[in-house]
Amino acid sequence: MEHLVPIGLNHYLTISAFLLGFGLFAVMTRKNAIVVLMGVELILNAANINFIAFSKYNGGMGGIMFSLFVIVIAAAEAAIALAIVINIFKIFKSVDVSSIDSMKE
Amino acid sequence: MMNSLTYTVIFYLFAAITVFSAAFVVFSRNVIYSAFSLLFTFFGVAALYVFLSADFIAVTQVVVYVGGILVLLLFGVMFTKGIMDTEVKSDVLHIIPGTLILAGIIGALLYTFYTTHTWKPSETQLHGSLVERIGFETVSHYVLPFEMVSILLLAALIGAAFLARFDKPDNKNS
Amino acid sequence: MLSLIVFLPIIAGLIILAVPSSQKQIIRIVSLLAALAQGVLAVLIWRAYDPSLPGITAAPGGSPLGSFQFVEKVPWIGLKLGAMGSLNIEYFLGVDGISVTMIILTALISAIGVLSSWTIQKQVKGYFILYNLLASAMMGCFVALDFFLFYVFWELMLLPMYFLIGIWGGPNREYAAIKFFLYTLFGSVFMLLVMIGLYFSVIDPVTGNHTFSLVAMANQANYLQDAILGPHNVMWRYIAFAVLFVGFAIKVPMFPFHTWLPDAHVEAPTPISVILAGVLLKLGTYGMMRINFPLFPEVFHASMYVIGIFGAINIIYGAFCALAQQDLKKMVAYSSISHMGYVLLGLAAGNSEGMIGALYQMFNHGTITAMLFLLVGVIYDRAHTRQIDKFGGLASYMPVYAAIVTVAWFASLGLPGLSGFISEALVFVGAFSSITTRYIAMVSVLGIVFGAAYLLWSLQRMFLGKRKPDAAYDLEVGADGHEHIHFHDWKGKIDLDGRELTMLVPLVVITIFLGIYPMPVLGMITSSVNKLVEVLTPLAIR
Amino acid sequence: MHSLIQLSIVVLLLPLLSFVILIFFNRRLPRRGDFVGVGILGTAFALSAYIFWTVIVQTYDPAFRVAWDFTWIDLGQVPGIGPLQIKMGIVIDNLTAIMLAMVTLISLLVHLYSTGYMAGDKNYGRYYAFLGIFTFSMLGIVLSDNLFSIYIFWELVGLSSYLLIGFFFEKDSAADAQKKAFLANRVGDIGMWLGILILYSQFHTFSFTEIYANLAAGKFAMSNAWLTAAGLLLFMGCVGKSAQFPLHIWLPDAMEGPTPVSALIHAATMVAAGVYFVARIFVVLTPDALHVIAFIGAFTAFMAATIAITQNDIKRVLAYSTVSQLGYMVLGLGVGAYSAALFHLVTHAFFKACLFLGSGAIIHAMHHEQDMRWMGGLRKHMPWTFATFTLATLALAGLPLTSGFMSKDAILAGAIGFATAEGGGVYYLIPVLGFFSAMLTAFYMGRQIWLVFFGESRTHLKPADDHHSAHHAHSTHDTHNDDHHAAHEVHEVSWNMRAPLVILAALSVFFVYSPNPLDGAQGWFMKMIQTPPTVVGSYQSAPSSEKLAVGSQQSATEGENSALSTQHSALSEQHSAPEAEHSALSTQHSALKESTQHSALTNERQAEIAHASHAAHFPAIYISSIMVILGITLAGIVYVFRIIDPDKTAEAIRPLYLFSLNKWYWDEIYDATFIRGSMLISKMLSWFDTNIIDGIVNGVALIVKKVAFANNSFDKYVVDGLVNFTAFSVNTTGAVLRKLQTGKVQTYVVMLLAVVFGYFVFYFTRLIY
Repeated sequence: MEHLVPIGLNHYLTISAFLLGFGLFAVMTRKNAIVVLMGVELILNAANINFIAFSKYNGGMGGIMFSLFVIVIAAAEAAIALAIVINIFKIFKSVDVSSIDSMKE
Repeated sequence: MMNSLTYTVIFYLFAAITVFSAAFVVFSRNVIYSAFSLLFTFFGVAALYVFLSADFIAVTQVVVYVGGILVLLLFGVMFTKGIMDTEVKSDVLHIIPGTLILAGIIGALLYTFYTTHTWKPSETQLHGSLVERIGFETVSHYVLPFEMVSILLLAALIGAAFLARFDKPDNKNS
Repeated sequence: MLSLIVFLPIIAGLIILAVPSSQKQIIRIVSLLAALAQGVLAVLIWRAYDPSLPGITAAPGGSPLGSFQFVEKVPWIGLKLGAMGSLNIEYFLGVDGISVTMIILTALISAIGVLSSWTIQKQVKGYFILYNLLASAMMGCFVALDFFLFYVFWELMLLPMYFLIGIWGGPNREYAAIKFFLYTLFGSVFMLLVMIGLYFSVIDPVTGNHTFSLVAMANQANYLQDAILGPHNVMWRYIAFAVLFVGFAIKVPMFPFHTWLPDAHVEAPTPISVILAGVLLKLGTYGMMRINFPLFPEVFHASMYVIGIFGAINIIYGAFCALAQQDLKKMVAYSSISHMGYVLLGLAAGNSEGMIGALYQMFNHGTITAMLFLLVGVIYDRAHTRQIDKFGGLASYMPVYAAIVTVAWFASLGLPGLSGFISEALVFVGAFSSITTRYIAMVSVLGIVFGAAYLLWSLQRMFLGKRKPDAAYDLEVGADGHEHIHFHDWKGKIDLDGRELTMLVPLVVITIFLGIYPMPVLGMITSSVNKLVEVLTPLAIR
Repeated sequence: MHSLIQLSIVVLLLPLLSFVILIFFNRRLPRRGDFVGVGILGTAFALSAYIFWTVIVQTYDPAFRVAWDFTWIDLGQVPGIGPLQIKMGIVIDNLTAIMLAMVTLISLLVHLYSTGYMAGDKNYGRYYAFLGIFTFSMLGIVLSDNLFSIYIFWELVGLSSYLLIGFFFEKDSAADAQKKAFLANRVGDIGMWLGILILYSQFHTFSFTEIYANLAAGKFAMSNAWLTAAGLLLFMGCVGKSAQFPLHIWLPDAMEGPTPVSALIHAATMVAAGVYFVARIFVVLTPDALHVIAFIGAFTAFMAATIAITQNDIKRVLAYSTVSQLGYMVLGLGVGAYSAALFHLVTHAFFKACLFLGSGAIIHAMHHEQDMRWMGGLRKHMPWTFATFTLATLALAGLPLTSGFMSKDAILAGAIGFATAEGGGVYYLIPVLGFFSAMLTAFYMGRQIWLVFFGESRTHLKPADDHHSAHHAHSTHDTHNDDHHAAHEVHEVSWNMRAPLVILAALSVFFVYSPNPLDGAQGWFMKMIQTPPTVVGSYQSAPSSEKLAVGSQQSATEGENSALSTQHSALSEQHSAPEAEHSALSTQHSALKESTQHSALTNERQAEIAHASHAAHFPAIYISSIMVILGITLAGIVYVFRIIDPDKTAEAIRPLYLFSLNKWYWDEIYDATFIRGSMLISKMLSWFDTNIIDGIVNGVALIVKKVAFANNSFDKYVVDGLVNFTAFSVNTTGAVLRKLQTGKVQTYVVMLLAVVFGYFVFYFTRLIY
């Protein structure tokens, strides 16, 4: 197992890159608003991983604290976003994001 | 302290859980599956936090995400459609540009990370439990953001409750 | 006091704005009351005015305000312009002998104009609002002592005049109105440039800022040495004088710029003609006396000859053109040009007799020409034509009208005993006494003969002899066996009615009284004009 | 204020009062208010007579003079001059007193006469009003003490003349005549005005006294030519008003006015005002100016006389006779016979007024028939008129024992003396023309008397249509005319028309003026009115001391007596030694006389002329008597004895006859030159104004408009095209890009990320290369 690289910063960054990529993909491609929200959560988690990883290897508390706040805001965001999604559903009878295009032109 | 091999294996395990469950969240056509898959992702991430000495954050992650947000999302799914409704299966669009960008972004980021040789880990890395330090920081250095975030959260929750309210007789006529 | 007399008509205009347009009589009465109140104020000013104070103070060390009376001076617009300094505009009113004469004239003519407007039937409300605006602007021009304020009033005058001619005028009114408007605007644009140049050349001795105050500008000590219009910049001073002069000359109107006048008069309704000839033309020469000459005394002194020649051309050319006219109103319009030539000639003389004569001629021309236009309006109302050849023998049928016409015509041709004579005589006395304009005066005297010629000829053709075959009226034998005159669709009195007499008799009385005893007017203006002449005379000659 | 001044002010203002009352209230007064006019004039005459009595009879002093003035216009503290006032004032001297009495008397008589002549006219009241304002203005001229007020009243008499000539304004000929009169006078007036201006511009005063004092002191800064010009220009006023050549044309036409008006204005007073004015300014006239004046007078006298012999209208003959006699007066002034000229003025005023009023009586009696060819035989019907008319005719012709003889003779003597003193040659033309005119005068007056009063009535000879039309012309104002009894009911006029004739005729007899019927110089008139020494010519004066100049100026302005007067008289006697009598004449001790030595040469000239005139007195009497008798004889030969048939003679010298009958064609010449010329110029200038000046203005407007249109096209196709192109391209781009705006958030995210990815690519490409 000596050939294994010791777990370092790049591993965490790689994971976060994948999470970000998947999150973005979800936001871009999925029609269901709920799934889009899930993608957003993924992106936030990717960011959090980066914060904490850098904080760990840097030795400061900034990243930790920041991620804490990010989690709080993510909670708030989720609550608001869901409320909006429910409102959208009430108005358009659908949560299909692609069909909600009344701002076109 | 466990030995490095075990440590490494456990890390890869959790990393794989996180990445693959995230992939499943995205690629699954069924929203319910996605939601449950997301559960695994959150857990995986929480485990990674533990590896990063951020035990308090990991706990918070589990409590907030899994206990709060994910449940919220599931409620959202259920409020909008029936669980097993076929329409719940979400369609995709922009599949080709989405895939290209997915690959491109991930590739570009990884390329950047691995071609960057200037990561120099600090001599004083964080070790052990940070709960005490977080408490300290929260009420000293970060007291103002903390208070603001709590107010924000309160406001957001009230706002969300207001927005999501059913049956607004005042607005019906307008 | 001065603010009140200036803004009284505007207040009346605002009141009229609130009156429904169907209440024509109320609108007219409000206007008349405003005009009469203005007249009362003018008389009060005249009585309270101290004729011994000259007005302009040119001598260094004099009061920086000059000895103007009824002065009102408050800062009006003060703009900070960064590197350009600041823009200091004042609301600065005051009168001296020159303007107090014109105030009285303006108040008089405005009141008579309102009476004359009684017959206007078309859009009465709009008419009187514009009329009152015009009256305010004219009055403001005569009392403003800040160049910027003067300019504002000057331009303000243009707008109502344009509409009054363009809406209530004769068949070709749009053309005349546009011509009037463009011509005058052309002049005032240059005035604006000179005004700005002057602003940056003059320093208020009290505050040390640039100023628009005409009193400060009239004192050559207040000019910055190296400014654009400072004493060293001779060429620019000449150009500025010429440009300003043209601006005012258009209003006079002076010879090559006079063609708007006959058109405007022919098209304008009677009261507007009265205002135009009675007051507006005076603004040109008033501007010269108030602004053009005292601000550039040395240029004035160098160009007296040229001004005199233009004056002479105006006199003789106007008289000849009047001789050829078939339209009575056009003839009177050209006679105005001729008479304003006397004013120019008197100004060009540059001495006290000439300048006093010029100013007095301005006043007299105001009253006499107003009378002439009113009389033209009287016959036009009845016969609907002004062609001189369409009348004849009117003296037998309209004796009162004929009598007043005779007085007015003779006043216009300068008969002694009527006011026009004294001013013309003083102008000639001045012009002849000045070596510069002596020969010009000798030529201009011919204007007296030709003036008599066209006036007497028109008098003969219209009033003497018998009815012409193609006359604009019929004769019918009345119950008493005498012949009476009959105009086609005219229901009113054949001879002058009460309203027309009310307009005309005061003017006749003024004309005769001032012809016999001119001192009530001359007494007010002498000290101011003497001071002006002193300012205008270069030190070397003084 | 002297009591005479107060009286004269009252006299001056009374006629004005009459005017004001009558012009406003004539229709409300009984008899249209004619009694107001007559009564007021009567009062004025009584006061004038009192003044005359006081000045001429009681005082009997050639140097009598009282003056008074007041500030009329105060021009304040004029820069360069100091306080400047224009004053008005009154001066009373002998001349004024005589003129005052003469004007008010004739005016009164005319007022009285008009109650008969004008009775029944529809504008009867207005007529008296106009007479009032005329009398007022005329008195104003007489009383003025300065040039400015003379000019004012000068124009006012012009106005009243205008109003009265055109009294029957419904006739076109009257309307034409009044305009012509006013304009001709105006031409003269502008000359006069320029003359006044020349003097004013030097001294800044209008007062006679001050101007003369300044002139005498040599303060006239301009050249001598200007002074001559000033004199001639002032004389132009006289040319206009006194109908001298070349402005004489208006006077005959002025006979369109009512005949009493012709008597008052156009024979006796107003036209004489010109002569009076020249007499007032006599002292400023240079010898050159006087020569011109003399020649103009002589030529006018001759020309008018030649015209008068062929005229048929009774009033026109008298009008040309007036012009001729005025020519005599002007001639008299020109040759320096100052008092003779003024004497003639007064005598002429009376007998010519008598003649006009007489002709008025005839016209009235003949029911407005004015053509002498259709008169005749009136002697029997109108004895009073005949007697007075004949007496006045004799005075006009200048037969001995009449006033006209004395005055005309004095002028002619002066003319001979002048010619002698100037050294003969061309100057003899003046007395020759004078004498010839005297003969012509006798001839045409003889003709007139004969045609009107002798022989048989020729009314029936008149062509019917002519008769009718002439009659019709007057029907508008004559209410009691009647066609039927025009011929045979001619009778004497009533007393109110007869009395003036008698009074005036009485005043045409010699003893009123002089005890010696042959020599007017012995009469009171010539004693009271004496030639004032001229004040011009100081430029020629011998180098006299400054002190004298200053002293003379002071004394001149102060008044009569002067400490220097003895010295002066000594000096003056020195240079006018040859004839003591005439030196006394030329060095009168009025205010101006102190300056004699400054105008030494001119006064010497005056003295010389006076001396020569005195010597020529008896030759003049003989020659003129001979000429007059010749003229009367000729008239007798032609018209009484019919030895020469006038018609055949006229045929024989037809061009000359026509030349005279058509008044030397002056009207036609003026019409062709000045009037048509003016009209042509005015038409041209009017055309110029509408087409060139206004054309330029409109052209500029048109050019601006064209430019505007061109600019508009540019704007439309280029500038606006650019704008539109921009808009178009934006539109197109927008249409393309609009497709991108799907409204789908995810599409935007895709794009966003594509760009981010693009940036990555770009960044790394940069990094690699």
